[in-house]
Amino acid sequence: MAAMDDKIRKAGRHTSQSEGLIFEKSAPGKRGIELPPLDVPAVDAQKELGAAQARKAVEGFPEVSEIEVIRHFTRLSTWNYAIDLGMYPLGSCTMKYNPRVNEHVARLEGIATEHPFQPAALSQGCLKILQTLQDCLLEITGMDAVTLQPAAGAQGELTGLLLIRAYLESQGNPRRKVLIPDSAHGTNPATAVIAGYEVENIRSESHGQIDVEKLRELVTEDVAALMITNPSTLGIFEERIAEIAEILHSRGALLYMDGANMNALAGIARPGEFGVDVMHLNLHKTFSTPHGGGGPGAGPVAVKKVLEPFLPVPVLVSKPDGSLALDFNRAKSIGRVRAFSGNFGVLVRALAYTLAYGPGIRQATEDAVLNANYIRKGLEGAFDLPYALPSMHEVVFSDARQKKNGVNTMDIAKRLIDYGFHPYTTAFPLIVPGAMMIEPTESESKEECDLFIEAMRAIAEEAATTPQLVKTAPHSTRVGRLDEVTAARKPILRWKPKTSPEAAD
Amino acid sequence: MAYPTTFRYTKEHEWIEVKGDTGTVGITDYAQHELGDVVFVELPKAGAKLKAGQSFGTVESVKAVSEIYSPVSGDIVETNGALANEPEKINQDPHGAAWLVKVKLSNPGDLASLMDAASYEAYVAEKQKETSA
Amino acid sequence: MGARMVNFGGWDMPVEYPSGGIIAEHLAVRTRVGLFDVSHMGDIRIERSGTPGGALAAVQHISMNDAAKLSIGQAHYSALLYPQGTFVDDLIIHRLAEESYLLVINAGTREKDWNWVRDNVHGFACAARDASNDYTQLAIQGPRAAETLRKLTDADLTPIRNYWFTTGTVCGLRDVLIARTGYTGEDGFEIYVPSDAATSEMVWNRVLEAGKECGILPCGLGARNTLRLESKMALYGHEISDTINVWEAGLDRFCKLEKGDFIGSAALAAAKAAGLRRTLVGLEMIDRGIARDDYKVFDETGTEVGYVTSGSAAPFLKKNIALAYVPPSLSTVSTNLLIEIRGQRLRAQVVPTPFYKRPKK
Amino acid sequence: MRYLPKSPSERREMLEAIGARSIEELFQSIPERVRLKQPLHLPGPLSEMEIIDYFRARAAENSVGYTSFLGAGVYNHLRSVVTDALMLRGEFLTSYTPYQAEISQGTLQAIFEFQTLMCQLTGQEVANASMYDGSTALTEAALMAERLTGRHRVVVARSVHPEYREVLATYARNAGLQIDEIPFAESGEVDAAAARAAVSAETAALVVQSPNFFGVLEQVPQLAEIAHAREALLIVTITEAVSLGAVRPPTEADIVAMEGQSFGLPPSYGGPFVGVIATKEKFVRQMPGRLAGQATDNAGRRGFVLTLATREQHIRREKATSNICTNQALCALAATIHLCLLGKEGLKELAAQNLAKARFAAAELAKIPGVRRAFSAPTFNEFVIELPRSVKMVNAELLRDKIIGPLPLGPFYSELTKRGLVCVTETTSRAEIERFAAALRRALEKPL
Repeated sequence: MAAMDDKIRKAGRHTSQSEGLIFEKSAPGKRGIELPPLDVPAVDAQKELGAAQARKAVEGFPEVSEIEVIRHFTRLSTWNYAIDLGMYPLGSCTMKYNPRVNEHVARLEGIATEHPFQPAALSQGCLKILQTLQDCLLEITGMDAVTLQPAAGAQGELTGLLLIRAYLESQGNPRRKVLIPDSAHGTNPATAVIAGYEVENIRSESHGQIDVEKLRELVTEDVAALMITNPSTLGIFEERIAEIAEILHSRGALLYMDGANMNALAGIARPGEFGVDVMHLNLHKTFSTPHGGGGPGAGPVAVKKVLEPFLPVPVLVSKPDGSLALDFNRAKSIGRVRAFSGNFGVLVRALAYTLAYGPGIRQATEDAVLNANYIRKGLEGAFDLPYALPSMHEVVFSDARQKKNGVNTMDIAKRLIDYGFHPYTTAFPLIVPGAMMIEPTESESKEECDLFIEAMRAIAEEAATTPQLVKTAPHSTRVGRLDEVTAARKPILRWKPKTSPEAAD
Repeated sequence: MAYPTTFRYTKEHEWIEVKGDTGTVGITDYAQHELGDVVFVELPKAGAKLKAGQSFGTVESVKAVSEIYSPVSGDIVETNGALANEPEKINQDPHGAAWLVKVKLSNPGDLASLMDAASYEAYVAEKQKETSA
Repeated sequence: MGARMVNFGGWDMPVEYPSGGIIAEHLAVRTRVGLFDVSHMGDIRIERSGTPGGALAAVQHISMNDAAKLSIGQAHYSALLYPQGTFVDDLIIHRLAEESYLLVINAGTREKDWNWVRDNVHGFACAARDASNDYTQLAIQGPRAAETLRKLTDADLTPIRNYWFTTGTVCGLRDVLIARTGYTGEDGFEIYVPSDAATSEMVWNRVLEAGKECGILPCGLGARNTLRLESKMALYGHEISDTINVWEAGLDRFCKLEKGDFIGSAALAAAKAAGLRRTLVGLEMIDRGIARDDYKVFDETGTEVGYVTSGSAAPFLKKNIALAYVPPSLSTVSTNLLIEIRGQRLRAQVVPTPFYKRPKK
Repeated sequence: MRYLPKSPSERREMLEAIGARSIEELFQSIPERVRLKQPLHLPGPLSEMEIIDYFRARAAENSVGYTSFLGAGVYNHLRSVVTDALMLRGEFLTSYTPYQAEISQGTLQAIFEFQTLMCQLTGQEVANASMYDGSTALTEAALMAERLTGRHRVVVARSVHPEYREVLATYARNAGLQIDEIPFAESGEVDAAAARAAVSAETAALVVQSPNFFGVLEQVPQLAEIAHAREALLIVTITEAVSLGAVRPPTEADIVAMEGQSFGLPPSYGGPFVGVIATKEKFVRQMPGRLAGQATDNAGRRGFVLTLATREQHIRREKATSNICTNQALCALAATIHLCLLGKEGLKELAAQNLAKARFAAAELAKIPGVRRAFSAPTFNEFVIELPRSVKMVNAELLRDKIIGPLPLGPFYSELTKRGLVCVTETTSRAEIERFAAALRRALEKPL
């Protein structure tokens, strides 16, 4: 138990001001932006576009002043939890500190202002940024080539599988199946299907590792690839990874790695060196670009030499004169997965992050793994640990003990909110019933880890003595648990004005 | 809730009650219990063809989607429109008001492979053991 | 016995004995053994009359724990509830035989409890009677309680697990009920001997005699209260009352809604859905001062948020502790609160409870 | 390292607590031979100042100081400093997807407001919480139409943004979706006759863009009639969302797939942007992407949650409507803030200024000998001009005057050599337009 000093601990309460919808503040004649006066002759839209095409007004749009907009969104912001407020131990999401300098440089004149169709001669700065980031990602992953185009991890996955399909087609047979472990992220199977593959699940063996013997049976001429996450979603490194790659390659299949957990490997080991053929990275995880409440992200895909010809267009090339350019004519390319040059703004932030660390990125990885193991140690005894193998950057407990008192992982997660923390990832991976997946990342101090451990232990105590207190949590937030059932049965997905927009036209 | 003896049951937890050449199909009390609060039901239009053992729709709860498999082959003669606005009926009265479709059987032989109430109850009991274990 | 007496529920009860004083008595129970005269406790017998199962059905109807789970020779903690899910009283229910139960209730609420039980078992195939006058109840509590009692009985105490009981000869008295129960958070026994003054005084003295080399002390209500507080055991009129429900009191684990309807169950199910309005937390004073019953509790912003139900210096923990009702939003461990003590707002902090846990052997 | 909150002694303490002798011990599950022996060869470490200097240097190698007339799906519009100030609040910037509703109400309510604004804007009934960008939104819309109709062909107008069509093609190839392209008419609009001929009983959707890639407004009601005649859906994609301040919304469309970059997001060399899918209520369960919905808590207070989640990958896994995981919440927030600032009148005025400036520019350029408008139908803030010689060569000349000229259409449409797409927004001043016209005149007067 904590020393009985009066040291300020984490705030339990989330106080905030009330605030309605912006539409409810609207009054005719108010506005928050004024335009400079028109310096050319005004035109009559009715005449220019024709009565059929001209729009009279956008009904139901708010009319508010600048200060009202500032207050509205500032108040809304205070209803959010954030990394800037405290530990955000969401397993497999890698919620690490988002350096502010990244935001600054992404907004620079000459960076934010550039148009993707401007001539290459006037884009050398942008292209150098892309080139440098590519080089860094290749050095970190040990792969041979990379595309920065995919807009997010899930799109990176799709790109990766399309590359595999294109490569296998060029070998004569795209094959039918993709193998996916039962511990995989939900995006994996969804992606495989969209890439035109059938999904076959492969069970983990008792220690949570891929069952290599089973794999040996499953890999046939029909199997295009195995999609793995390494370290797995249990936070455990696949110790027989080289052997796994070996089995696939011996049957002409490829090894795809979901790079979601790269935060456990950067500077320690390189997927390119343990048999991975294709992998995607989540720049919004390992490379610290902000999640922003759910995006934007970026999901670069790194590949081995044999897959390079199939990369999406355009690809970055250097001209004889040493300048950089985009090459759009690539006969074997799978085509585009996104317009323009990917989420450039996100790529800029990722590069700023990488430059800040340089080779020191290893220290970040070490601290991430140190934190995860420290928390694991601190919670052993209080919670059930279903898989005992060494943890890397995250640790997965289960609610098995608390279930006896009717308290499940979601209840404990919600109670964490009262202790001033964001919940960990609940009920994932699926192979752990009542999973509690904790990833502290390197951004947490020892003190923050200690407070978290203390909170979790206190909740374990409460689950045993006053379960009802835990099951009805959170008690400290603006709103309590919301009625998701009614929300889904009778969805209200928008505010409605008195007159519908159609009526105005 | 008791499992009507006039019904036949599938391993995927659908029930069917046959009168003449038409069968009424629904999901069992066990199924609705496993799903939790049902929020949406997706059913084919009347006239659609069903094949025994194949999925013909989905039932959604807040956090789960589950396929509905047809116990028999045949043509759908009627679907339960009321469920569109009141999916909760599936939780309230799975063996009655919340029937899903009525099917004109093309192969009454299909029924032979289905469980009767007693064996289904035993089957469910097994399942519950697994989950509690 | 020359003890300092107070009137407790119509009984003259010792608060402390000259030989010790509350602190010494408290420490004796935590480290050695203490003897309590708790003859004031009330006893109710419920037995089958007529159709089988009548007694169990009656007990199930009037109490919140699941008596169907009780084996013969086993007891459990439970409570009698009003229809609104609040407390008539808490109690210990012993299953004496196939269809025979002994309900041990508080002195202060003895008459109320008895009337309430009588009225509510009406209509069940059972016979209930107030057996309070049949027994004198003595509690021998502490790590060396077994050692002390062993000298006075032929019953084998070792196999008796916590909240189980047996009968045996004690001090030559046959068929004495020996229960491994107590109200101190320590290991110990409560024995039920014939209630005539002579017998109870004889047993009292024999136990003190037998306990001498274990360092036994006679203990009064004062120590009984500090001991139960350190172990977060509820006391009627403090942590539980007719205005506090089971969830608020944090007695969830003794309340078995799943066993079927009983008095108060419907209201409790509803309360569960409605969510908690207040919850019982353990407090440790940061500033110097002792919180007492009904003192006001404030949050850091100075808003009144709740009240203290029991408070005291904890002799064994050597801290000033209290139990208090506060909103769930202020229940997290290490939340800072203020308690108004004689016009002064002193700082306290939420700590895990029970404050004291018996060291595992 | 400044981002890492641990002292060496704290690291030692923690290792001791774990019972590990060294940090290496924590990595022992990684086979020795795949563990890196030497440090990575990476540039850095750089201090904050060095990082800023590095990117300033890169910025200087770009187009700073040039006046651009490029649009084509990425537009340079006014942005308020207010938007950035709010976006940079850590509570928005550094929060995760709002799965834990109780501590994500800020993001959730903002999304709900975004969905509302998108509905009002597009004249549709429901809109999602955003997609990656316009091109992926269009692709997802087509796949959605495939699911809704059970048909496997889409008819796509060639006047839809070429890169959007490339993205659609990439996805379609494996989704078993066949694409039939239809030409544009003299006017620059979709060739209605061709459309009528192409749309069949196998067609899932007719896909058009308005204003289209040439800036030309399509006649949505007529195209809807053509699609609906064969029970196909009409998908309208919009790359220049500001147009909706002046142009009638595509209410007849069944699905609108829009790019929202024009609302407060910088061009940023192509991203991140914010895609939108808006549609009819009856289609909502086949709509991909996240959705915020209104709900109440046990005390009856209004709150918001992510709803209809069963459509998404983390529940359906291989049966999901899409594999999309992230949306572009922060970009959607920027758009929401921007539109709240503009408001009803501001958006209308903004659109009117774009229209007026584009008209003025078109007129100025038309005065130059040999320069003519390529298409006759009404346009918004983009229009195609035809030049007497290669646009590429002309642009090279314009660069000397620090002007980035029209986008050459030749590379996208072999039949449209010597044609260039001009974009003029409220940010382009009259003086810049006149400078452009003068420079173009000089460039064309130059003998070849």
